[in-house]
Amino acid sequence: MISKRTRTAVLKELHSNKLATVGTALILCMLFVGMFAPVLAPHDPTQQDNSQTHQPPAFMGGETETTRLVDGEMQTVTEDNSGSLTHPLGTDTNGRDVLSRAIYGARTSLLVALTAMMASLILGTSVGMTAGYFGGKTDTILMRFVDVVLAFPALLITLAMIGVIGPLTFFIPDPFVTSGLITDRPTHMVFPVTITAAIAAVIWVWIARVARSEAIRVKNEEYVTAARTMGRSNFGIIRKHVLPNSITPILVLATIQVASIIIIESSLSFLGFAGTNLSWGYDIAQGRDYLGTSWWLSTIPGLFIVIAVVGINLFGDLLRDALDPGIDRGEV
Amino acid sequence: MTKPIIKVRNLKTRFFTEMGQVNAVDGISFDINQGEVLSVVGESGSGKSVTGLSLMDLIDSPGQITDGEIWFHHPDLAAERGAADDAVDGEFVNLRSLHQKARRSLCGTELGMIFQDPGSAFHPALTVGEQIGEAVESRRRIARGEDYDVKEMLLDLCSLRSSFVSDESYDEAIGLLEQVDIPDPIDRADEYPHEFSGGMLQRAMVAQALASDPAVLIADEPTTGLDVTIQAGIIDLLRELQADTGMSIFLITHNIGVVSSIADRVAIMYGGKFLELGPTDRVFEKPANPYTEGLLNCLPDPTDATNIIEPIHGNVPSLLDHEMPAGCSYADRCPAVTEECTETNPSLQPTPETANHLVACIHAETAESTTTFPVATTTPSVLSDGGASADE
Amino acid sequence: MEVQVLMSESTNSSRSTDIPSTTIEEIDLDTLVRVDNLCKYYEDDRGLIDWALSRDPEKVRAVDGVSFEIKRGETLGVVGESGCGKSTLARTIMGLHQPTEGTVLFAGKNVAEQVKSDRKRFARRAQIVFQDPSSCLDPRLTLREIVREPLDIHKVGPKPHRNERVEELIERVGLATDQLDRYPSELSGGQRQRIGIARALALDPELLLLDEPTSALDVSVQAQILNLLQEIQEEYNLSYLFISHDLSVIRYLSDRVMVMYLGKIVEIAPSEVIFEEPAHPYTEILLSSTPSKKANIDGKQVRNADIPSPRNPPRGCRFHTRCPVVVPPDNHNVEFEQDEWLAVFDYKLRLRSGRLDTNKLTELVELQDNKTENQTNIKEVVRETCGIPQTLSDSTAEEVLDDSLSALADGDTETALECIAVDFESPCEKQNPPVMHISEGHHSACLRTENE
Amino acid sequence: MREEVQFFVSRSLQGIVVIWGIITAVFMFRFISPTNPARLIAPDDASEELVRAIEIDLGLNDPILIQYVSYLTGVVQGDLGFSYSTNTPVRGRIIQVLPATLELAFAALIFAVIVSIPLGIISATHRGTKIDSVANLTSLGGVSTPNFWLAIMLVLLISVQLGLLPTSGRPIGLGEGIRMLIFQANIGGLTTWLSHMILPTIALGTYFMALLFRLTRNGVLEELGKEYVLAARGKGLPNPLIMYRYVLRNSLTPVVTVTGLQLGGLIGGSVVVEAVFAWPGIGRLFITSLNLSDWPMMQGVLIIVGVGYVVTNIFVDYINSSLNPQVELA
Repeated sequence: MISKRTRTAVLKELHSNKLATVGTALILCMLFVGMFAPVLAPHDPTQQDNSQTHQPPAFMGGETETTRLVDGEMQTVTEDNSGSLTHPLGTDTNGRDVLSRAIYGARTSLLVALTAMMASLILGTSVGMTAGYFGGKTDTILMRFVDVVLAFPALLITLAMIGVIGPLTFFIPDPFVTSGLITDRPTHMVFPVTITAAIAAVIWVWIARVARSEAIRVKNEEYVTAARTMGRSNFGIIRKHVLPNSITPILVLATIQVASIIIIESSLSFLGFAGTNLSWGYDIAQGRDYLGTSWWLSTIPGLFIVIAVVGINLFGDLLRDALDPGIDRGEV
Repeated sequence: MTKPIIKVRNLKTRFFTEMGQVNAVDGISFDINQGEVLSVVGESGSGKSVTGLSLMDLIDSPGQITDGEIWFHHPDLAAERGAADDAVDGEFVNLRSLHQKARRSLCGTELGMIFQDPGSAFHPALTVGEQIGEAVESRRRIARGEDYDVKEMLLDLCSLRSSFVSDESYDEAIGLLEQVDIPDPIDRADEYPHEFSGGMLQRAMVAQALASDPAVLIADEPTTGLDVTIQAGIIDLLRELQADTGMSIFLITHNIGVVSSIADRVAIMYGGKFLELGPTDRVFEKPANPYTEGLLNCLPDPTDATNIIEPIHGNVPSLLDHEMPAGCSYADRCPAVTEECTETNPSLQPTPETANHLVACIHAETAESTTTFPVATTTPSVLSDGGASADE
Repeated sequence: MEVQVLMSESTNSSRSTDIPSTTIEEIDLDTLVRVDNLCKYYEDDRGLIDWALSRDPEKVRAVDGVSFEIKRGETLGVVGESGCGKSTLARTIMGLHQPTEGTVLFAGKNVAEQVKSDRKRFARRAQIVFQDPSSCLDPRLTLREIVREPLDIHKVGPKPHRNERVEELIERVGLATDQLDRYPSELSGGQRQRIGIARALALDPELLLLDEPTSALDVSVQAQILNLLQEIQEEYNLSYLFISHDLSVIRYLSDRVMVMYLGKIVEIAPSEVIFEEPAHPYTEILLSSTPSKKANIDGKQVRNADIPSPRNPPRGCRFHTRCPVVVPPDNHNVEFEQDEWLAVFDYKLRLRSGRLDTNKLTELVELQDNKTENQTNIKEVVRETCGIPQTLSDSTAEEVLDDSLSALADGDTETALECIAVDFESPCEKQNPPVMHISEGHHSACLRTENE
Repeated sequence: MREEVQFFVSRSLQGIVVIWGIITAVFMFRFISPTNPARLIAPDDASEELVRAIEIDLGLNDPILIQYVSYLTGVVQGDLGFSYSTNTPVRGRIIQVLPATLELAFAALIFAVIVSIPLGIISATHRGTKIDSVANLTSLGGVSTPNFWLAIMLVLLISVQLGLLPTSGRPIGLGEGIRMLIFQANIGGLTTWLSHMILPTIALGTYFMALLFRLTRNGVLEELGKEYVLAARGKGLPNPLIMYRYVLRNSLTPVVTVTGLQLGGLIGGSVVVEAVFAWPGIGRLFITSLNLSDWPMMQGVLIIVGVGYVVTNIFVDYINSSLNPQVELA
């Protein structure tokens, strides 16, 4: 599917555009972090340690004075409040390592985003192609359905679907732990099925819309007519001509939608519908109550989200610029 | 006696694209005389449209006019600036050394342009009458010396009803539509471009160009894409208008038939250069450049059943700087090519028989001449400047 | 209705002409394609509101009752302006559209049925070359894949054989085989058109439909393609249906020429005849409007620069709204000089299309600085806009016209139209001109032809 | 005029089809959800018989078609049913909380439009300059920041650290604020309202602003390359006029479209933002109902939002077609 030309175009764009390089690097980083989370995380993200609560990040230093109950009476105590390298990004209320949790959060986000994306890509492309290529009544019916889904804000409809399905999760054994390479890490990855399904149920519609308009554009090209005069079947035409010529904008959109999925996923877990507590949104929600004292609890997972989404958006821009259909059709 | 209205000397327009530098116009020199139709013929990618846009100063980034002079006959402006000014030469003003604002104001008043595709040269969301009215209005405002700046624009923005176009200008626009033979101009003025047929829209385009009451009308492929019966109408219209107003027409086209119906003189353009320039009949009857000859031989003739066409082999050359040959740009397709052709770049020289028939080919017989384009001026400094650069 | 008229006319005249009738037995072996009373109407989709108001969708009569045939090995040129239905005709012959009415017989068999039952087999007999070289090749495929596509679809021989055949074809159309792995975007327009031709030739068809194959090309390249087409026609014994709007190109390639206007054939004749002795005024105008390096455009021109829409074509002869020689009324009440008649006829057409009514007239009067908008003034303005002289040479006609103008000035457009409905009616308006036989293989559909 | 009537009639017909689809979908949600509303309504220690009785009372044992028809007729008559948790009419509750969300959404919309469009134009006309790159980077950040996190960060910086604005809540509505101003000449109501509005507006509007900025910039850039802009320069029109009459008009088409489409997104986004700022709007109502499995309430919210979306879109199409006469009405 990826031709030599596409590859050279992407490489060329990568070469000439610094931001695109940053985006690609960020995406690769995120994939790497997500994949090797158990190896990279310094601690077990679920391990609680009550002696190590609210540790600040390593770059914080100094002492603070707090008033607390000591031996039954209120006293002002000077505490050492400098961060340590054991917990580079500090610890939360339960003494869990923030960095490890952020790394595992990346894993959850990726898992949800990629699965939901694949599902909506397949569904959206097939529906869109069918509607666009055949037109007529098929088109009208399918597109009215799409209109109905579009009429709801994505977040509301995913929430409603969570209400319908209930929180389903699926446990996947972690290959690093099962193989015995790593110990002291959670043995299973939690895959939030409901969230993924609900998100896919919304996102595919956008894909379908683009796929449809692309199919309509391509089917009016003369090479499609030519293929028909040669006796190619409709299915053959879609497979050989329509799909390859409309896949670029679909892929670009899909890339950018991965960013929206990550945001939706984190919003859902922020609201408490995550299905797993190893998620950025969940951590942000947990840290909210300690904004005055431990600001890093909400800030750090959020930064992770922003960095990931910036990376994906930059990568999407790169794809769009490199695979611009205008260049593709031989226009200078 | 014919007097020039525009004298172009060694004009070079370049585009700086990702693929490299494109020499769209590569050092051309010519005069447009008062009241004549000068036509530039060339195949696609020969740089003829860019020539027109360069005259109008409508070259946008990544393009740029890099060299050359465009002398425009404008006694008033010349007098205003005084003879000492570098940009003034007798009654001529060098458009390239004018300030941008002064340059722009000439576009609405002295120079008019017809674009190739009227469908995309009209704004789809404004009525045709309004758009022509705008041209009329802006000419009037320039004549009155009025300025339209951001303040006026903000006032316009705030009151949706106020309009740039005054009623008189709008009425004049209707009159212009009538002048170009659009039936029911009152109704049509109120319609949007997409409600017009191609031919009608091209007429409206002509009306819009006439709104500035131009001394020179630059027509970029005015009949391309039109049906023949409609094309004939447009050519007739241009002929009539030219006879009525005495304006000069700079006609850019690829259609040799159109040229022979309307043009007084013709320039053959190829690879960003003029290969031949002369009276239309003369050039078509006795072409001096092999390219002109080849081009004429490519044309099937509807009036002759026995004619045989002889194609020119190969393709139109690229205008990319690094792909352009050192010598004649036609050398690789030319049947009469010699080694010398690939080395020397020919310049336009008069043919022995007719002085105003010029050809750029080292094999063509040419009369001895040092400066092909003498700039008839009083200031000798400009003469040497303009004359020398034309020969480069 | 109109269709039936034409059908009966064509069968009536079939004794004297060789316009084909609908019987299949008559087909001789020389005839490759036979088109009988072909009609193709497009319908706009009916929206919800149309459905709610049970409105009928508008029909576009792209091709309206066309009959002709193509002999083996000959080139039939089809010429006409935009909207005349020439591309629709080609696509209907190719079986890409179902005809609304009429049939296309390819070697005696109905194309619509052939395509339905076995598209592939028909594809081996007829192929098409398109106009737009930038859209006719799939930008994602290499040239090799493009030219091999028909061979792959039809599974012609084993793979290595197909590749050999591709190379053969590429060389035949004048390209080098080392270009085979390039993409269409890397080629010039002329080279792409050559690839289009190679692809069409791959299945060894008998008929090639050429839909404006050179109109997007430069003259020097156009000449190359025209010569290539001529060469391969001889070599492969092909029949061409060559569509173009350019008469000079048509003349260069065609044996016979068919001129179309708004979905109908106006004239069909051998090439020399069309160009030397055109019978139909439209053909004459086309010829005189085509500029060439030798002849200037001069002579006859259309009255009206707008081509009517095929959505709502004029009644009678479709060319009457633009024809410079519209037949004057034949009711003997009035007599006209041709110039006057055309002006009056224009007035009538304008009146009918609703482009003259009191509001507009008042504006018109104002625009001409005649502040007093009385009746005479309005009348004068109308006369001036339509180019009618102050008095017509025929007094009866003048009376009728004056009545109509007075009614118009009073604001009664309907009466104004009624006044002139009968006396100023051209036969061209009411009568669909029959196809007339002029000489061997020369037919024209114009009332003037009949009169001569 | 006739065209306009035709346009609205035909679009309303289409809209009705979509709204019918929305109602059906919403009905299906409730129907397939596993929770039994009767158990929700009944006290925790209710007997099976009581639950049965409630089920019958609610019509839950009727055939699905009858339930569907009765729900549909109810909705058509403006009756959205009774809340399972409070047993009060859904419609009243929604009307009660709707202004809070609408105020927030419109404030965010206005904020986004006012900032993004001028910025987009400036950025496009100064392409490649510092202003352009800064604006571009900011918009990249804007589209990449989840609004709930932005909300928390705003609270952290402005409310907690600087103590400038209140952290949460909506003590007073706009209507009441105005009433106080008019009848009691007390501007305090409005300032309180404003101080509580600022942070949620920024949090909700930023993403949208960044999106509109990108659209405006791209649109203007695209228009600047059109031949009619060249032609306008060729006929000597002054630059500001070209910008305003030629460039801006068409480049606003996608902006208007997306504004319409994203109104739904704003309502969706308000779900989270309302959660952060304890804003008593539709979003909070929805979450509360979701936690309680209060389906009639959720259905009501979904229908209101869906209908709002459909109606907005009809108007967006109308605005677009009047901006651009090529897009024919009907």
